[in-house]
Amino acid sequence: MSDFEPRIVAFFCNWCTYGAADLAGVSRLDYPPNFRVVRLPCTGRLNPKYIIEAFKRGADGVWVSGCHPGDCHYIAGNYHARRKFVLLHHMIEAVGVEPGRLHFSWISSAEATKFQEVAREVVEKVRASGPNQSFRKAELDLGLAEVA
Amino acid sequence: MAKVVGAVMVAGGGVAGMQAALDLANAGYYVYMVEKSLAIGGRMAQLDKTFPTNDCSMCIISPKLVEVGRHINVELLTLTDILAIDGSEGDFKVRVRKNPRYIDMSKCIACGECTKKCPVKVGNDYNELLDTRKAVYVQYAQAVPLKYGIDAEKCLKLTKGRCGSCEKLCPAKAIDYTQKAEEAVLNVGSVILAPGFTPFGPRGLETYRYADSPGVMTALEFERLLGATGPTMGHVVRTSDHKEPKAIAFLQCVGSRDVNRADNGYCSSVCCMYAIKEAIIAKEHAKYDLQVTIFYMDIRSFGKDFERYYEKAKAKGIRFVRSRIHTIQPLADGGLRFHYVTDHGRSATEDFDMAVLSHGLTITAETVKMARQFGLAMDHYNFAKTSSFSPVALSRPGIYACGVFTGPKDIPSSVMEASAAAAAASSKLASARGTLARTVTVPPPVDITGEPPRVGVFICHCGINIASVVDIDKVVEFAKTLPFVEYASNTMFACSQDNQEQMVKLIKEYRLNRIVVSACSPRTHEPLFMETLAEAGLNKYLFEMANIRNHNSWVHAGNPVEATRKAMDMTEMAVAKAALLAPLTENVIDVDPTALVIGGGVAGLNTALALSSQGYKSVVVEKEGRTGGNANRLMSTAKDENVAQYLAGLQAKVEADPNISVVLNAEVDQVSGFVGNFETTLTNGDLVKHGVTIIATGAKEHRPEEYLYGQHPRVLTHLEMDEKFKAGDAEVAEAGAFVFIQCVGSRETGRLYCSKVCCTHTVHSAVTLKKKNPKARIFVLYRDIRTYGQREDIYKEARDLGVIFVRYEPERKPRVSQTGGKLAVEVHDPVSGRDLIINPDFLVLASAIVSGRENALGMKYKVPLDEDGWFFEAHQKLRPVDFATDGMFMAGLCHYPKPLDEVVAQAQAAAARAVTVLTQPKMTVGGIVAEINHDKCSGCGVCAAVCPYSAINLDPAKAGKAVVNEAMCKGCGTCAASCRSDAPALRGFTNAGLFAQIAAAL
Amino acid sequence: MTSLADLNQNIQTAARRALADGRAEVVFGYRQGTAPFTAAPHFARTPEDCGQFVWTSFARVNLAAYLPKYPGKVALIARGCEARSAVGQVVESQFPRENLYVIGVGCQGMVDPEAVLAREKRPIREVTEDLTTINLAGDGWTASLPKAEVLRRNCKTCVCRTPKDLADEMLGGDAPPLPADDFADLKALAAKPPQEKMAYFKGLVKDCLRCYACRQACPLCYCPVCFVDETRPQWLGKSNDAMDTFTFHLLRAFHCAGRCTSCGACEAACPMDIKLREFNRLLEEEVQKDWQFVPGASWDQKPPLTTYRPDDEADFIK
Amino acid sequence: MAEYTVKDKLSFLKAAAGSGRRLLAPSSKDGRVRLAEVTPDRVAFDYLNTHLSPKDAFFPQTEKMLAFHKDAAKPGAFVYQPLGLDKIQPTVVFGLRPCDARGLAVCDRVFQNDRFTDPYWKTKYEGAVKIGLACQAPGPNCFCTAVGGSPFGEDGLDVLAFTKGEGLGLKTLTPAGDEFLKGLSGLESGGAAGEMDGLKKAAESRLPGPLDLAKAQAAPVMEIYNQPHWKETADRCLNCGTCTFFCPTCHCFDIQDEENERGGVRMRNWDTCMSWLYTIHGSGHNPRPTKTERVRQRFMHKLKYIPLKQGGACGCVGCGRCVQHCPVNIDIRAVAVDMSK
Repeated sequence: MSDFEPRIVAFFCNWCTYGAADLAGVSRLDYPPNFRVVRLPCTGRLNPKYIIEAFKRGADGVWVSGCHPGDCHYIAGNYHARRKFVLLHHMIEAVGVEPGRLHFSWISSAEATKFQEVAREVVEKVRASGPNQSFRKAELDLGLAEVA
Repeated sequence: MAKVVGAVMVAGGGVAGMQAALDLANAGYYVYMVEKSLAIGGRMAQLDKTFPTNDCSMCIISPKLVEVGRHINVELLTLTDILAIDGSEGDFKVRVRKNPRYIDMSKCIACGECTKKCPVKVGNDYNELLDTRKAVYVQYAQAVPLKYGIDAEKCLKLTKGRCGSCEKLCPAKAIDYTQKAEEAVLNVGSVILAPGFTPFGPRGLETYRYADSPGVMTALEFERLLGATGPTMGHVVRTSDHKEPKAIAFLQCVGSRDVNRADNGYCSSVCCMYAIKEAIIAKEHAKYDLQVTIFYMDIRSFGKDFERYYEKAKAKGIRFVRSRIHTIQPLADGGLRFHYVTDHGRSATEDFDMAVLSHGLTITAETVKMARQFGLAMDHYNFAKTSSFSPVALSRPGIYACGVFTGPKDIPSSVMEASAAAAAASSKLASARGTLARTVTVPPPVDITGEPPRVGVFICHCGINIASVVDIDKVVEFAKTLPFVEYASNTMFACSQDNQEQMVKLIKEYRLNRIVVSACSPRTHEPLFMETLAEAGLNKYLFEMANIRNHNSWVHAGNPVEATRKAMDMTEMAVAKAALLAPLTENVIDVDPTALVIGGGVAGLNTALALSSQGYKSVVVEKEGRTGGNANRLMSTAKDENVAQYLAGLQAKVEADPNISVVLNAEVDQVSGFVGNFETTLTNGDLVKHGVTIIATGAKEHRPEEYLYGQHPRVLTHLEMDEKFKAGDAEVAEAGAFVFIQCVGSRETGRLYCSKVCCTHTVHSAVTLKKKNPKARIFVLYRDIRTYGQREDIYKEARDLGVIFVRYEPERKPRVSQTGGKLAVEVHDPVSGRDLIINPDFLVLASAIVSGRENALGMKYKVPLDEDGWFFEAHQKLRPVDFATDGMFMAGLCHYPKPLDEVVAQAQAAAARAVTVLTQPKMTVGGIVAEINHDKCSGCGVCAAVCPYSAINLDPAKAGKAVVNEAMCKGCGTCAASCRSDAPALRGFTNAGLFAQIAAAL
Repeated sequence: MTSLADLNQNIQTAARRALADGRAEVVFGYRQGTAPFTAAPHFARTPEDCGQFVWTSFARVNLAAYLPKYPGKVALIARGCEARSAVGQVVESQFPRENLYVIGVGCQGMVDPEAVLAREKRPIREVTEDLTTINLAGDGWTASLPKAEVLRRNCKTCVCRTPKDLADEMLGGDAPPLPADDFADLKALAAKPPQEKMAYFKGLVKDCLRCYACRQACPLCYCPVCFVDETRPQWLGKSNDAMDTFTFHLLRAFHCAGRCTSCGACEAACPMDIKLREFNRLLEEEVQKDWQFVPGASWDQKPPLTTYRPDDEADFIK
Repeated sequence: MAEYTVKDKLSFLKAAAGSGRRLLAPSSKDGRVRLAEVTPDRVAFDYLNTHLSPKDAFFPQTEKMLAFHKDAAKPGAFVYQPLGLDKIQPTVVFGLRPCDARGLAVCDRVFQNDRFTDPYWKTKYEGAVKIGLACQAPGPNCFCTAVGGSPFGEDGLDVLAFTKGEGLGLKTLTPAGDEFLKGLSGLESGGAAGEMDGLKKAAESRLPGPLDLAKAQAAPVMEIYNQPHWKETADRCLNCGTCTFFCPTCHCFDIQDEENERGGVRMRNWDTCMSWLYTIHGSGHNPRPTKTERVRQRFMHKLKYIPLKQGGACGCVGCGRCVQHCPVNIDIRAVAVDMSK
């Protein structure tokens, strides 16, 4: 497991966390390269099914991050998102997805260091959870082995 | 006026200046925004959080910075000084000097390579000198314009002819040591000055030991310490020894309310609140139980939601001590020993690890010099002089002001004034509106219906910023293998002018219909590329970016293999989404150039007049039989200006104005429509068609239920007392003793807010009475005196005149009784510890201002009220007159209690904001907005319920299914994420596109 | 109430009255089924039709599921759960309150056929009931069971056995209240290692046929197009793949969160007897804990995912 | 054809299992009886019928038909490869109830006929020896006799067995049945047919008489199609599709591809005419837009179209599963009565 490099899908809102990631770049704050960012206008746009889809497709972890409550560029998008996150987070862990796989954070566009810290923490926690084997769809069997 | 120029100069790029510039530019005027420093943003860019919402300051101004930076009708002149203002209103000639930046702005890509080898370290003023920057630097990370500059005084090359390392390192060849200052003349119709403030420097106040004790810092320094981009990244430590403090003390009124040591008699208005904010944030940042004490004279939490914030701070364990510290004694361990006298007159000693000086706001010497030179009248504190009735007009016609220049104030007040200044500054320029403003024309986009995606991919080297880490060729080759990619290539600087031209050519040559650029951040560069697409005849929304610089090469420099792989993935994700992008249409809707103003008080009338000066008609609906509202009952302003005369003049102007029709004895009955096209039926049956709505329904004076009010004829409210004054009441003139009780109905359970005006009203009345009858004995029973800003002067005057102020605790309110018609007021004086009994001839109750609770009106226009019944603005800091719903604005007391000058300012501000809508004969709507697929919609209403902009309705004509009003949708996508059946789709961020990105990410 | 016959009589009378008064053009209730353990939803439009109404413990659906977009005025002979679900339909604009007349009936709970079959192994040819017992008959034998012993699981923790607060008219006596679901089993499960939890929940749905009877029976699932039937993009496979099946159940439960009235129609309709409500209960517990919300408790409530409080707690968010 | 008796069920099953064929038989798991590959000792006898119909043994809920992947040699091209057909093993199915066997025969005429042949079905169905187990104690929801069947029916079976004390009576019905039993040891010839007749009569007497479908079957399609009762039935139908999933003659499927970046798999999954999605066209038009059309389709198919297409064979075999499982008690017998009114 030591050479296991987790694959993580991150969903960031455009106005805060995406900006924090931009700023982390400007400030050259390095962090592990294990996640790929899907940019959303707002965490309010995050349909819970995207999180499940990422896991289904084999993501080892998912990270969702947006504006702090009260800072939403769209007034209340993240408040509505937060309610969804509460349920989804609870459900995902209750059905036995390891607690280290799904992460949420509020990171403002000024918090580049927080971004770096959370990025590192997310990657390490997902790494510690190991490869996602149980909460994903099995690889399609294309019968390729038989051809070869 | 002979000549009218349709341009305005706004001096000062802080939040006030920016707001004024945007309002003017959006109203059809050309704006020169003149900023002395490298970048706009001003003081607000330095703040970590803002009170009372604890919003991240940078997060909320950042969009404003970008908007100013990109606005086609705002010309940003940074590093520019104003030398002279000649001419007169309508036709000023402003002479300016543009100082050299030594960096070619058109070439700088803000990669920061130049700073790497710069040997010069300079105190970083952005961080209040708590750390250092280089001689070549960017003012702050999110600066606009995001261009580096060279500090000419510190640069070795410019001062000594040595070094030159930045020129060697710059990949864009942007360094130019030969730049010279240039003078220019700007021809403008009016001028808005927003020079801002400098915080009071406490070095001279030996008591506080700021100069020699590292544990003592100013509040702005502390703010930077709290900032995520500050010297310690938000970690609260004593800078001298990096120890985490156990106990911090805030000292209020440093350089404010102090004529003995600082010569600043005024209250700086914001320090109580920012101290509370910093105290709360410091406690949040500390991972331990940080003890915070605030030493204060009066807590002045007079703004909207401030009182709750104060109470919240108390609940969080922040200690408030009413005392002014007389001595601070540094201790050997770096700590500080405070000596002070308690509220009860006892001496006390207490140790702290750090002290934060809540220093006031002052006008810089430079501003003073400028004001004198431009012939502007100033008050004795060097604030620019204004009248309560035209609060943003300065003494020289055609020159206006906003922000702290006219007096200490917080951000929302500054923003409000900025919009007011925009309205006032353009009031004489209406005839030239649109004459200098520019518009963009792009070729009509080609129709790509039915064409399979043909994606063009451009991978940017960004000089060496990306290419030194990412194997660009490999990414290009990989991109070529991706589905639908017809063309892929690399480019040295994707954003450079020549590459833009090249892209246009390639789009046409390869008939590309989707473009992906893998380069830097879409937050900064997407608009640029979208314009390029438009120039190439492609719908600008057929564009996607992969941020392989900020999110990749800059943060994975040590891991080129993974960085290259990540760049490939990111490009694949962008291509996957791009292939599914559809051209988005923007539609135009007509705007009815009429305003409906609800409420005919001072706010409503001023809004209507300001709109009229811009040539727009308004209908003012007043439910009473006369206009004027509460002002009908007021005597005079704090500046002793006669309200009745003013009101009569105002009413006459409105009467004479052909653009304004006033409908009396009527209210709003039914409402339909939305921004640009409202239809409102009044209770008198009139149908008003209007493009914008301004709610100015005012507020009411609370009817007290205590202190024998209503039971004794000489227990009066402020307004009742004013009426007696106005009538020249003989009993008042003869009376020998008055008691004023403050906070009657305010700042208590159920009405947990300060009514803002009552303290000033009381001291003003007291002064008036004392002046008329110096022998009159006047007692003011108060909790905190809140004569903010320059109003502090009349508080001092009242005390000088012998008015006696007795503080009471809310737990021990004064008791009022009568014996045979004689009033007796009994109050406990906490200072002397004794009970006083006063027999006044009149008892005046500083009764709260209460909301009219216009819930029904709010429902009709789909705008919210807060829990105290005040209309709820779109954003407490930056959009204080706007509702979240487009085309809806507010002014006056319906927003929150405020004095007349602020009412007038807000009214003018509402007009300025409204003009930004009315000025557009057609409004562009659409783009990234939601749309509803009616085959999937069940009409359950979840989308409508979650929409923050009330942009979704369930339409009975469509079987109760949801419809999106494109004019109101802002594209957040909360509807799309909340619908169980995916009926709403957010254009540009569709499920298909996002699923494709997720798939490509893995 | 002395007998089931009386109750049936009262239901029929109330139904006729609702039609006669013009409060309803149709009355929703149940009539006797054609096979053991069955009951048929019955929609009466005439006084004669009303004569077939009975009280049954074998209702497998929730009559509120028929309300969305149903034309005309409806009287609903409603158990507590059905009344609560009707509230949900009204709150979610699926049916206008003014067209709805709720005839509430105190309910002792529905009978779980599986529970009966677990107790009585002999082939059962006929099932009848009275107020508190069910009577079984087979080849040459008869037996009785108290209903309370063979209740459906959701009925054992019903919080609205007597829908007095929601009904426009009440029939039958009050059914004694029961202790609410304490989620003790879920709490115990939550303490288990992730693998065990996953095995439990995946095990629940291993036999799922993806027939979606649960969805069809659910009064909340009125979407014109369900997410599993999405085609653009079709992100959920249609096969019996375990993760696709699991995803269906997770998301369906998510969509019911803060709306589910625990009527149990999903489980009753499931031909594979899957304990579907385990998924719903996970979120029901959370909705109660975090937002103190009880779906269908009042006509003007806002479902928790349509609103928020600025100080909503979410400690897990960094 | 031949008749046999065996004294001991288990030894018969052991012999069958040792025949080189895979043994599929009813067995109990989690309290439910299902047709599954089992060891002889786990075969159940005390069941009314399997919970699900046996069709999934020949027509599974999900059938992977073929795979395709990118051709490494030729960009843009794909290589196709059939999946599974070669893995199908010869099978002996024991314990089919006569109603279900008759249902499989209905399906067989759909999957193999003069117009086309489905290789997946054909290989499995024809590769299986189907041994029925007669119903000596029919259940409360059974009505095979009402639709032309019998608890001792022989349609679709190679062998019919009945319980005879601890043993079985067996009657071969096809050459395949003959051949299979011939190869087994421990069978005694004769001793079944006579007893069977008596048992058959006794069992049939406990079942309902025939439904009068004559009028419905004689009437023109459109007359039945336009009958008013459809809407009434559909009113309470939830379109849950349970009836179709449990029906031994329902055979509709949906072909889907699942893909990844390398290739994909084509599979067919059970589908249901109760679903709105089932008939939706690419254009968005849906010829069966409401429940009424869908409910009508199902019953017309069972009771009118199948008889028309399959020479009078009823599309309902009276297994009673839909009656038992329908959550709203839509009883096909009642619908049949409505259609014949």
